[in-house]
Amino acid sequence: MDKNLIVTKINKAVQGAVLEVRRFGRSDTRSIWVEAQSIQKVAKILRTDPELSLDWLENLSVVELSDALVISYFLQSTQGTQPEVILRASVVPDSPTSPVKLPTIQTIWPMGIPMEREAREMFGIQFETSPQDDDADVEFDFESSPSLCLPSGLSGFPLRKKFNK
Amino acid sequence: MNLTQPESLKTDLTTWIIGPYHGSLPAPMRLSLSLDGEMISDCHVETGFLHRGLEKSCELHSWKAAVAYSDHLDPECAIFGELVLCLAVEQLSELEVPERAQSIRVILSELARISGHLSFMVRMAKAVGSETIIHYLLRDRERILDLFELLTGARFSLNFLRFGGVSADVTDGFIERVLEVCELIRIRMKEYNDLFTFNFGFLKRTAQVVPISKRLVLASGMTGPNARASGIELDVRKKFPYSGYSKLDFSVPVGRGDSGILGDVHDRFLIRLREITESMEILKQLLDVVPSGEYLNRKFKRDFVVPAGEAYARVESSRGLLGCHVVSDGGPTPSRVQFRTPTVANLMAIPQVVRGIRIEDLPVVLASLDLGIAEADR
Amino acid sequence: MMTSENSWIVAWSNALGFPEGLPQWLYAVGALISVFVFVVVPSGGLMSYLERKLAADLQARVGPNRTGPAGLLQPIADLFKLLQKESRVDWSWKENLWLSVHTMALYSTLAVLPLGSMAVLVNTEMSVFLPFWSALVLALGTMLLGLSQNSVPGWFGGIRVAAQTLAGSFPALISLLCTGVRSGSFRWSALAESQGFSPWEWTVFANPFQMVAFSVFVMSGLVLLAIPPLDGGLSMSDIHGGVSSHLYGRRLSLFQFGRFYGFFFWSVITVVLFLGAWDLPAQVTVSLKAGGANQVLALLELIWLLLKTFGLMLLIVWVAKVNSRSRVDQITDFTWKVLSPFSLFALVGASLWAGWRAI
Amino acid sequence: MKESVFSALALYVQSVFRGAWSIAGSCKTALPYLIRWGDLKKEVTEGYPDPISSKTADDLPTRSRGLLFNDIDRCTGCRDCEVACPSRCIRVESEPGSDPAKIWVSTFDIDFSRCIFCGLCVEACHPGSLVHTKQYEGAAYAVPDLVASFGRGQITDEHRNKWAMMRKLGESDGVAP
Repeated sequence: MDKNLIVTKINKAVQGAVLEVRRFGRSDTRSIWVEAQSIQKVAKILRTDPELSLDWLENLSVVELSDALVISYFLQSTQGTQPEVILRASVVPDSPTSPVKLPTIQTIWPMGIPMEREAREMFGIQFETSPQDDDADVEFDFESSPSLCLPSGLSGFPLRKKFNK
Repeated sequence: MNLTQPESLKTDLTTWIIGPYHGSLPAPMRLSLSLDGEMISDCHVETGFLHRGLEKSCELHSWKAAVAYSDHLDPECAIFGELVLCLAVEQLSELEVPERAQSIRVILSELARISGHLSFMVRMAKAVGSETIIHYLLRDRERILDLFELLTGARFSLNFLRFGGVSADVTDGFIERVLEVCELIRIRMKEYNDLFTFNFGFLKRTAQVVPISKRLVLASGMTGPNARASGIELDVRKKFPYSGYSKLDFSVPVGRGDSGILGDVHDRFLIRLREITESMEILKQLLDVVPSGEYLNRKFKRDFVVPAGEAYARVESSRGLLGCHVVSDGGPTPSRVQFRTPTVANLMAIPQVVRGIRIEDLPVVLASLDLGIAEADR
Repeated sequence: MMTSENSWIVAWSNALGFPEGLPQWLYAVGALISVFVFVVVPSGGLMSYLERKLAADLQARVGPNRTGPAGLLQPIADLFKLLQKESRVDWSWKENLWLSVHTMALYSTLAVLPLGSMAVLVNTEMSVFLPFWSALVLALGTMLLGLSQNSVPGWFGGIRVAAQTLAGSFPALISLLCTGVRSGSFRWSALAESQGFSPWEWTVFANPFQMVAFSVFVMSGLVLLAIPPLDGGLSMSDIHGGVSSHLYGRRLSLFQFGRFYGFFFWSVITVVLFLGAWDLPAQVTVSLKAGGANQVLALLELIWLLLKTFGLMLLIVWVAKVNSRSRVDQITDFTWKVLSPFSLFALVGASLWAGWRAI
Repeated sequence: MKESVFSALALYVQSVFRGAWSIAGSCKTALPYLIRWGDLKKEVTEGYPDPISSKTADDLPTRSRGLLFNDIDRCTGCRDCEVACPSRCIRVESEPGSDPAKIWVSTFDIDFSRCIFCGLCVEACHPGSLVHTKQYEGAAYAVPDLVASFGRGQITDEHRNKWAMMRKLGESDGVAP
């Protein structure tokens, strides 16, 4: 029953957002491929919907596969209503070393802030906050951009394949 | 103009930047505190001093070198980095780990957990200022490091696991020595209790100091003993059992707030003390009957190639949930190795936790969060 | 102030061939220097060695064993190591000024140090309160030394030491009075005579209130002078030793020796007040005095006094090494809410006991 | 009901004495160490480099990974170790020696300032010439001294013509060099 519960819920809210649902690697957790620019809307549904309530972002990992950047959000629900789900999106940068834009999920899952900062430094993914973000009931004012990890003078994004100092 | 009263008492906030290397910091990071007298009103955490480009170097070297690199993720208990990488690769290449290797891995991770918690207690003792217990703790941790050297040849960065098992079998005297060390630590626990938990001075410095609420733990993504001290039942060994943990019966200690407030420094300390006893229980159960058989899956030969695909594995390290996302394109080198480390969440929560406490409590709070900066900066 | 016929300094200066009848102040200066050089400095070296060995024994390790047999020359090695460190270029005169004020205040108590029945320089009714005054000026010197370093650790260290001293002074004074209640006067000699050689005659075990007064006096002394178990003001973990964080080389050794001297003279006073000062068994003093061997008597009394002082100091060091430090606000709370009431209780009890005993 | 004064007083006095008792308790636990009572309480520091130090090189466990040693005669210059090393601290240069079948390993440097003692090179070494010794005293005064070289040295011209002359000799009387 819950196999397509998530998909129907997302499609009802954001038309055509879900591209496909596939097994993640060889494990039995499901990964939902979503259209890159609608990540924030989908995330809001996954978080706020009482049946889903996937409110715990375990990990945000970015992988560069043959010129496309795949960002995957490993989600769990603390209430245990849903098994683990992985929300994935892929973005193609126009050149192997140029930055990429993605909507941020800071207000939805605050624990994603340092992971987003890591992705921005290492992969050059600019997470920009959309205007209607400020009304979110953020309980803790976590610093939106804690300090960088890399020396200031370094240009380019180290974890890209084509990165050469 | 009244001579005795100054015109205007200048009482704005003073800023004090505690540099990367300072007595009160357990690890190299920079805190710029704005102080209102003795109270800290705001804190900005700056890290990145231990960034070594671990994940990039994993991509540049072979799969076996990636295991050697994952040792240096958390130098104190290196086995967890290796274990999470090996579990991910085994899930990716569907390599079945023999029974004996699984129990050797669990023995090593429980020993690493005890040694991790002992060094946590050393940092707590240093922050609180009681010198004698530091030497007792380090002497007992030395026994465990001797065990690591006996089995794997190295004390900290073991490089002992391989995809599909462990790289060498258990030497003859190892099992007895581990039981001996467990017995020794059980005797020493009485000393730790006398000098720590029942000591009024230690209680005064840690009881009801800086409680972390359950909501902050959930919001910042804290895991491991810090989260369990605030009452959140999350232990990867129970929720997502791996490498034979489902067969072991052990209980996960959760904070009971027995010093007044739930989730304060004393709770975070007691949790680790109880986890040491739990780990010893696990070790005893495992050491009674170490399953015989292969210690390494024979498929892992010299020219083992990791098939294309990706996998995610998670492990309960001594600091929290340690995850590893491995992507391979079938080539000789990994295409991406990404670690989800527990200290990142602790670092993010520091400004919330530290707001409004005295600077004398700062070392105690930072030590109680058990920050492993090496795994946060990678 | 100093009766010349039985004072030891006159005897010594005559023995050393100085002309007779020198002016009084010259004898006083001679006494001060000789006490400092022959008593305080060697006991400082010995105490620092004993403390390090005791800490090593407590902590299952070996302790200094490289310098001399069993590391006995370690204090000298430390002194030379610190002395040969070149001082900072941009020393500020303010810092030097307050360091000298701090040292002068401290060593002014040398005049009052009770080291034996004949070795007491100032033996007036007020002699017990004089070291008390210098402890307050010492705190002023330390605070201004910290403030003059215009560094955050120095600033906080200075303020904390001042707060701590203010808190520690009240119970120390009150428990000081309890001894006077028992021995009838505040002269060192009277205090010594009122106690005997065997522990039952010491003021500590005279009655339970004196025992409370003793423990309050010791603890408030530790608070007053910021000595290890209660040194919140100079805590190493968060402000790097507070005032001493920006001192090194000669200044650090001067500061540390000042710290030790404070600890030393407070323990000497505690021993004289509570633990049966330099009282040897009665027949020994009588026979020696009769035989005219004043020097031997003075020496024996001094050794017995120093033995008890080192015992007390090692006890305090033992507690300091094993237990954890507490914050400054906890120390001041402890002083106001526990030490002060207990000292008042001890004073009332002791005076009632003395009054009931008198009728 | 306001808590009566006496119970508050009793609580206060009781907490003071409990505190004192716990401090004394902690001091009591450290006492046996002072008098070295029983072998659990002996000091554990081992003298170093005193001759009586207990941990000399040979009583380390058999598998302990100390400084590396390469037996150059058995080394075939196959450079497997150089490939396997994660921190790229092994440098091998080899060329055919006097007997073309046997390789002359001219330089074999291990840079111990970068080596992480992971043991992958020893595993990758087929002939087993590269082994971990039990030596752990690898300190040096300058970083370049940290490079341990086991090579046989560059082949010089007089080596070459000596071998060529020997080879000619060998063919003339049918005896292999």
